[in-house]
Amino acid sequence: MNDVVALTRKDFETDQTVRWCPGCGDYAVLAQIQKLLPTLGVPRENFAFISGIGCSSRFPYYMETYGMHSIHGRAPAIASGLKLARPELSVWVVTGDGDALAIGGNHFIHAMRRNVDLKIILLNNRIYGLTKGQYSPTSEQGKKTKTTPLGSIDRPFSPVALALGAGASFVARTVDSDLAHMSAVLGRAALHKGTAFVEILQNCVVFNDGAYAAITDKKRRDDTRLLLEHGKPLVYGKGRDKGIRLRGMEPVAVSLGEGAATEADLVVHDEHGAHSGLAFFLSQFDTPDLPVPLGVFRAVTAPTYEALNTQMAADARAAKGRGELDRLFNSGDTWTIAES
Amino acid sequence: MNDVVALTRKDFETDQTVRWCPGCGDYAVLAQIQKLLPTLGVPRENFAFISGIGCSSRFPYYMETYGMHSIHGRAPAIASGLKLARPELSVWVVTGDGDALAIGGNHFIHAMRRNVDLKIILLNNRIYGLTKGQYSPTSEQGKKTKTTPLGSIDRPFSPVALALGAGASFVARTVDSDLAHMSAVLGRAALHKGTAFVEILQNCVVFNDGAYAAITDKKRRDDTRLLLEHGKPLVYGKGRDKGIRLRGMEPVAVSLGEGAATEADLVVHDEHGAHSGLAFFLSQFDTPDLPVPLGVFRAVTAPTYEALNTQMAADARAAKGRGELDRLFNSGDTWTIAES
Amino acid sequence: MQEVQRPVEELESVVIRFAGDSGDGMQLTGTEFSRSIAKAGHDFATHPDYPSEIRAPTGTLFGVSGYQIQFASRQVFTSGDAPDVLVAMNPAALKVNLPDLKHGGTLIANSGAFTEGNLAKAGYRSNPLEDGSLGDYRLYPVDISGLTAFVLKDSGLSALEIGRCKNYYALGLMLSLYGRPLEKEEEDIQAKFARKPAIAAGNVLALRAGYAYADATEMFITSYRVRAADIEPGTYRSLTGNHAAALGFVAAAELSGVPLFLGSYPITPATDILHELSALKHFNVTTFQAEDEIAGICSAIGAAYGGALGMTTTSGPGMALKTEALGLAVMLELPLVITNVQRGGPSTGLPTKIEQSDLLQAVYGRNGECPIPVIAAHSPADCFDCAIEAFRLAVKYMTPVIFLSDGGIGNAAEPWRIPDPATLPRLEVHFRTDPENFQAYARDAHLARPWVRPGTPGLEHRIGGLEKDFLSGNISHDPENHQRMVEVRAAKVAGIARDIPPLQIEGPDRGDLLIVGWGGTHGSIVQAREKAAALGLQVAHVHLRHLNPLPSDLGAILGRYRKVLVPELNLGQLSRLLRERYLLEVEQLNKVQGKPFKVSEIFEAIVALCQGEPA
Amino acid sequence: MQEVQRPVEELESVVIRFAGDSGDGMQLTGTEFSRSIAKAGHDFATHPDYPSEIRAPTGTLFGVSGYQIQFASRQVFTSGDAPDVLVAMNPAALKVNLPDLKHGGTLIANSGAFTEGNLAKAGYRSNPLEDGSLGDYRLYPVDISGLTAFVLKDSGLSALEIGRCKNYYALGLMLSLYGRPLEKEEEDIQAKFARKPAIAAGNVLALRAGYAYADATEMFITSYRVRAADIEPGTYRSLTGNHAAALGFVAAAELSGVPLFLGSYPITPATDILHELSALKHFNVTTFQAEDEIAGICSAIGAAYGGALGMTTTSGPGMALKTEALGLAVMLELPLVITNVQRGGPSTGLPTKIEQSDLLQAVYGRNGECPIPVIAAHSPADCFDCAIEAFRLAVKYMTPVIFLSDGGIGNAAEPWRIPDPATLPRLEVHFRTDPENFQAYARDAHLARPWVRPGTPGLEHRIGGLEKDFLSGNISHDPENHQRMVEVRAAKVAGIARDIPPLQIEGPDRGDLLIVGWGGTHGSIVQAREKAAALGLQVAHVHLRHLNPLPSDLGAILGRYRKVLVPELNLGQLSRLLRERYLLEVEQLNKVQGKPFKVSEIFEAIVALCQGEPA
Ligand SMILES: Cc1ncc(C[n+]2csc(CCOP(=O)(O)OP(=O)(O)O)c2C)c(N)n1
Ligand SMILES: Cc1ncc(C[n+]2csc(CCOP(=O)(O)OP(=O)(O)O)c2C)c(N)n1
Ligand code: SF4
Ligand code: SF4
Ligand SMILES: [Mg+2]
Ligand SMILES: [Mg+2]
Repeated sequence: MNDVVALTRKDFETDQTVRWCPGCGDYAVLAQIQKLLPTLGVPRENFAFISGIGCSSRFPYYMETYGMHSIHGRAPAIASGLKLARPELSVWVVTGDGDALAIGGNHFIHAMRRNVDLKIILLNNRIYGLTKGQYSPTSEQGKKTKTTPLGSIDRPFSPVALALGAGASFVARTVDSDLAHMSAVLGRAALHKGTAFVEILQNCVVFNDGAYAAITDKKRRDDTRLLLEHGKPLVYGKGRDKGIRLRGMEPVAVSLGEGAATEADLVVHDEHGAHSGLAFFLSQFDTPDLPVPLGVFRAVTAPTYEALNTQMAADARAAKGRGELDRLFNSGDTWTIAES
Repeated sequence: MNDVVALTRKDFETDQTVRWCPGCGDYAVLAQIQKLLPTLGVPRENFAFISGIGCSSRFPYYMETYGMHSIHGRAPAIASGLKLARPELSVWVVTGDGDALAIGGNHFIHAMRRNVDLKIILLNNRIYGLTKGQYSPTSEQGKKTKTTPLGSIDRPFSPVALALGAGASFVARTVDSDLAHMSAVLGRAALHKGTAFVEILQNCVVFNDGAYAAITDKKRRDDTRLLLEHGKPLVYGKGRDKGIRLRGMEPVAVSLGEGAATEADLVVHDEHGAHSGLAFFLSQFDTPDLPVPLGVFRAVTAPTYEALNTQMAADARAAKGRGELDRLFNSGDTWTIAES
Repeated sequence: MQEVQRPVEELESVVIRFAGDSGDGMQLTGTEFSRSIAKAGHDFATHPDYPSEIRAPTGTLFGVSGYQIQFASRQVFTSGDAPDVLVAMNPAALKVNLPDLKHGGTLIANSGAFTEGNLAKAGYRSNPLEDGSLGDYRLYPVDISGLTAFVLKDSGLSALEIGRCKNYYALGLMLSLYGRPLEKEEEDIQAKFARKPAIAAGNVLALRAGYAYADATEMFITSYRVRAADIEPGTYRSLTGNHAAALGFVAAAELSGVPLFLGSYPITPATDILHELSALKHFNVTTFQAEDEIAGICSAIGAAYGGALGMTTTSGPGMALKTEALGLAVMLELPLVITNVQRGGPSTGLPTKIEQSDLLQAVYGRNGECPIPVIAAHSPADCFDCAIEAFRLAVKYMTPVIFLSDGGIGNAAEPWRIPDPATLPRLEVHFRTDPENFQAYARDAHLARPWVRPGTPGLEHRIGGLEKDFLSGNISHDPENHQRMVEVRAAKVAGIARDIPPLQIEGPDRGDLLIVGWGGTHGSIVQAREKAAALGLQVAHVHLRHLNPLPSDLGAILGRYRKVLVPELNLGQLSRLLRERYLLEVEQLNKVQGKPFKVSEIFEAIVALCQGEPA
Repeated sequence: MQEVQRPVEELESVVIRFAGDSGDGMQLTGTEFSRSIAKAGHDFATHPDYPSEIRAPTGTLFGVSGYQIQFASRQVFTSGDAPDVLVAMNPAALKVNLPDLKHGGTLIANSGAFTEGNLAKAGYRSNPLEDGSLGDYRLYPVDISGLTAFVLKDSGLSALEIGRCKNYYALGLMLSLYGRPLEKEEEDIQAKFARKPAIAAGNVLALRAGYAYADATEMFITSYRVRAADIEPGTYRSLTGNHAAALGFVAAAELSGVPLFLGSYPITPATDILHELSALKHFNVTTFQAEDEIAGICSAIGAAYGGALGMTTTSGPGMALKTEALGLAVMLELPLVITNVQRGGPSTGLPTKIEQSDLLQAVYGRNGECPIPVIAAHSPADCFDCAIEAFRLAVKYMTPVIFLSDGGIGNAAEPWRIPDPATLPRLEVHFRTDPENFQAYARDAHLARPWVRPGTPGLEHRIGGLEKDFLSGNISHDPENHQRMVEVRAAKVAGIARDIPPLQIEGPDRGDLLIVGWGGTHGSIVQAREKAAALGLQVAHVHLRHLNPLPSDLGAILGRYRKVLVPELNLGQLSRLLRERYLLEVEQLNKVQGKPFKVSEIFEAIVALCQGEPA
């Protein structure tokens, strides 16, 4: 029944009709994850998908695994409890920019801090889709939506920067329209031991169509996005003719070639730095001045929360022996009243 | 009655007996702020102090200003509403590491993101004081407390890093035992237009005494802390004989002098960088490898949330004229039923 | 276009339901139709019913969206039970809605959409338009898709755009069927699509085509007219409950001269209030989309402390999240209005469906002895009055007030008689400025404490969530003081009973049966009662706006009837409050199906209780 | 040290209160004294009363900390009303506690602390120990500070450390006064301060000095003995309610063989449960200190979904924050225990004071029709049984269960008769593993759905907060299905009434008066009733453990008495539930002062209702 090898994408599809709008970026993510899981060598019954509320959070209904469509913003907390109770499970959180960063912001940053081994996939469409189009914490300033008819005055979060600020051990970004890139990044996340955060730039065709045109549009994208490669200098551009160098601690886009800068002058990407300064530095890049980095910003190994928890329990048993009710009840300061 | 010039520290003391433990670091902060306010040229009645719950959050009771001792973790949200409704007030939030970063984490990061003109003073004693000593999100890993008799397995937040990750426009750190430094930093925060976040390393004599010994101990501190100065290289040490230079994007502590590095090799502090990379880089420093930076990490000017809000309303009125009920009621698609 | 000459059937009232794919624009068609109908001087009530998915896949059963309207020559209280006319834009719409259509009712089906694929998606083996299975209805198959495409083939519009025009074709059919002129509708289209002239032109063509088709063809043997209702003279507009509430809140701000502050987090079906107020920044209105519901209410508390009319809007799960902050507001004794547009529960429940199951939560759902006044609106237009009433109580008694609406009222539209602002109640607000022996918790005759704006010299003071001294408001752990404060907070809210107008009794002021209702069930109860009264049954109706405290005259009224019937869209929450308060047995009529009561359901209950068959 | 020879007065029971600065270690002295007393075979009950400040400035009135203990030769139910003996370590302690001391009671005052400064801080103009104002009491001024300092002058301890020893001097006095041996106490000191031998030595010296002083001096004319109570034979230990609850939860895990998961956020007075369980990692226990109360309950829900005994602990404001997640747990139908150690409300209220005002919130405080079973403990030791009962219901009925305790029960200690684990009820837990026609919401005889552990092959399924199909658990918007689900969730909880043992009636099974109590008021009610019964009054008492649903036999019992008295530390919340359910007039006795009932308060109410003065 759980002959892992035999699993295929089909095994992860449910009988529930998918209820996203035609053309929604969520479909691509669903497809990639359904393709990825069979390759992980994990029995299907050991996967659990936990979500909050939102279009993106309907995800679990479409995965033939264990799953919970919980309440708005709380998926990381529920998933943390599940993973602590059942370390052997592969626990995934699928969330949205409102679910994870508006109402769920606190659980999000604490998950990053603790490093529970969760895969947190954020479908960032920079809008509240399910509630029909209000701006979100990732919407750009000035955005006109139903709740901001005169344009939003909020400054957006960079989900990547926030995750790094909270101490995340794995942070990556990809985009719904680049299937190859998405599956590579998701694969990396799946293999990471600890909280793996992946921001997926996702297009909401109904309420925020074209939000990512600048970096998805085939014509422009080579000049507007920076594909991160560990150990490689930060090079981009159609003819790989542009790069990023430092001025003081500030990033500057330079063109490469004769009389101009050379690759040797450029900042070299390092996913594993002792400090997360470089990753954060990258998280600040945005168009038009700088290209939008895609790929793995940071990936460092740190003990997972549930591993430390299990170890602690083991040590306690080693020290005190497996607890026994009788001894527990009779510990402390007791006295006996004899038959009289 | 509000002859501002005449105000003195005494004017800001209340008749309520201060109920912190003798020796608590909170006293020093109270004293510094009571000294600072009279110098700001703001009428006393225009100050409002909002807090959550915790020892630190008892602060407003001791300030003869308007004040609210609200509920646990929600002070930034309440203060944001107050400041939006009354932009002319000087609104301060006094909070603790549990209040701001555990239960209040979401409001904390969103305050940073929006840049409402609030002064957020976090008294970080790395413990839950009021509830008698449980570890907090800033407690070091391995800490033994009432809820972690076997040592905590949580990785701590760096409040400074978290604030930067959330996009803060002003971020600083000081310590309760250095009055001069504290008042200088608080003064800077008071003058900043926008959310000003100040982390004050505060000693809890009862439940976490000596948490900051490494950087407060007169003998050691010159070698364990780095006093940030805008435009100056990162120099520290008893004889100002140590400094920080870059290896790739990683910080390295080097000693200065003949045959060694010179100040020219060192990273130069810049509070106003276009990107917050440098400030974040600094936020990652900690003993023993690196000195703990104190002072202003970042201070950039950005329009405040309430200013944008006021402007938006003004524009709306300019465009549509001051709203009138009669016109509003009769707008849209109306029809009249005549007397029959 | 001149009016048609065809045999005309006069009707007292008609119920029409437009049903199609959520993409088909049925909500728009319905709204447009009601506006046109309203202008003919009819009273009407509507009920939109849409899926919780944004855009469910086309043609599927769960993607069906409906819009029902009842209009009549008399006052209309509900969108009606079974429709007389059903417009079905595709097989799924037919499948889902046919069961409701009146026996022998009129069925207009977009035959063009009855393709193999769509029939399959709807689970039809054969085409019902052809297999005779619809024999019981007046079936009018019209290839709306095809005909629309035909007239627009040279319009330069894309196939997709043309598809979107077909709802105007359907609208044209119906306007013709009910003899409404086209001109106004055409203007509206021009206005609505001003920025997209091509689309505008297309829609107008489709509209005319539909209208002409109905005229030209012999398909409608008769055309229907509904005599104008004799409605109170005045200027009217069509409003949903959420829109009416928004207008009421702005009115409260203008009437009190105090700025309005809304701190809110979007949630169905409450979000429209936030949408409406966000567009009114040229009034003294600030809207703040908070990071969550807790920040929503907390920012409003901060604004109220600053001297604004603080308010928050939410529903179901969002209301649950505000519980702790509600307690703080009670302790701070600041004015605050919390609007809960109820939806199906528990938990996430049925977000787009109608329910009244948050009443007990509103009255009892907090830690500690934590009294809060609760009022509820009974119709879309009533939301306007309730919004003002909520703030009247909030500022007069310095207390948070919970205003209960529901998804039905909130989204449904009815004609609103536009009031003259001068005739609206003034809201008296007095900010304390005198430092002379000021005590933050000294109380006036209504047991309200003073409202002080920070910035007022000499009145600096601190308040908080810990129990506080009866006068100064400083922290107090004194046992007797706590007892006193708990009692005075309770007494303050209980005292509001003296401030509630006498209850209006519809029907005999004593007799066999009293129906006690609250909230959105009003319309169904009124119609059911009238129907029963017409049969000579001794049945009366009181509808409660104030649920905490209960009106002081309610007890006496209850005593004057042999039986008491309490219809609610929950398991009997008002019933519990009445039993507890009056130690009185009540007959419950409960329905928890995400749908409003049918008039017939209440009528049958009345008849049964009056132990007599209709004469 | 040989026992003293002095006239001995035999007493039935004694109430002693130790009072001093929060820094003086009165809680410790009290606890130590109770342990010593317990070993003499007395029954006892204690009541710690400390300020909410961590360490208020010394000598101030709000810094006073007290610890009261009653011990007796009969069963003890409360810490007693007015103390017979008051030990006052400074003027502030005297000022705060004297009003409670029995007229003619014994007053031992640390005269050394009655300095000008301390007298001033306490607001004394003259020294009460000298101005004769204490004439009504048996006053024993002892310079505890001075004498302790004297014996320890060469101990090498600092002045501060010496000051901390004086509570042991006071303890010595009392042990001598009640003729308890010193040896065991000395061992305890050695153990407690093992790491600080100097301190240990100092405390032992102080203890002996105090003991010797009381023996040697003539100050105590007589010494008091209390005969051993005839308590059920067995091995006992002293437990607070929070500690007992923690043991009960661990027991539930062991008895069911299912791991325990506690997700919690610290809050007074519930935190001790988290503290206790955090130290039991060698059992099958995981404790998770969450970032807030919402994460606390949500992590527990996640663990329960994973197949653990999920639980969360909290109080007042924390309970409010869990409201939304409670709704989810009801929809998911997973076992979960929510412990609310109630405190003074509303809002932050009085965190360290006693109140019972969260009952209606527990029963009604959620959006939608959201039924949750509610039980309450009536004494510290009873918390052990309730913890097990809560999980018994949770796993048997697949439902969240709210367990109400309160700050009084939680912090007070009483002797607990240690049970033999073998005699405890087994908790039957069955995890579904069979894929054969599995339906996630198919129900058993108790209407419980199957509990499935993720990781079970072939049972993969999705659950969530949206309304779901009656069998499959898939999302369903079907109207009838919603009605059915709402009703079955209600029926499941209501059905628990069949699973509640018959109520125990103390006193006549019919008569003039029935007292219906719940929670921590048990002790006071029992004593008051016994007192009244002794006077021949026809008064009985039932104490409810199950508050939702109410026991099925309660209705009949209520009917057998002329009047019903409901004493509560709130404004009458159980009274409301009883009125609503049984349409029955009840007499309320309400107190909201952050303090437990005095036996006399209830006794007087009984007498008044039985319309007769004590014979
Ligand atoms: C407690 C609560 N508050 C609010 C809502 C309403 N709501 C549902 S989803 C959502 C936001 C969804 O945005 P996002 O997380 O970005 O998901 P998307 O739909 O864009 O994929 C909101 C506000 C809710 N269901 N529950
Ligand atoms: C909703 C809620 N949860 C929990 C508590 C209990 N509580 C009060 S203060 C506090 C933490 C205080 O820690 P911190 O913010 O660091 O303040 P400190 O006392 O250390 O200054 C907690 C858990 C509460 N009062 N309200
Ligand atoms: S609304 Fe946007 S995010 Fe939601 S399903 Fe439709 S396209 Fe996708
Ligand atoms: S407990 Fe710690 S933080 Fe709180 S007042 Fe005492 S010393 Fe200060
Ligand atoms: Mg989104
Ligand atoms: Mg702290």
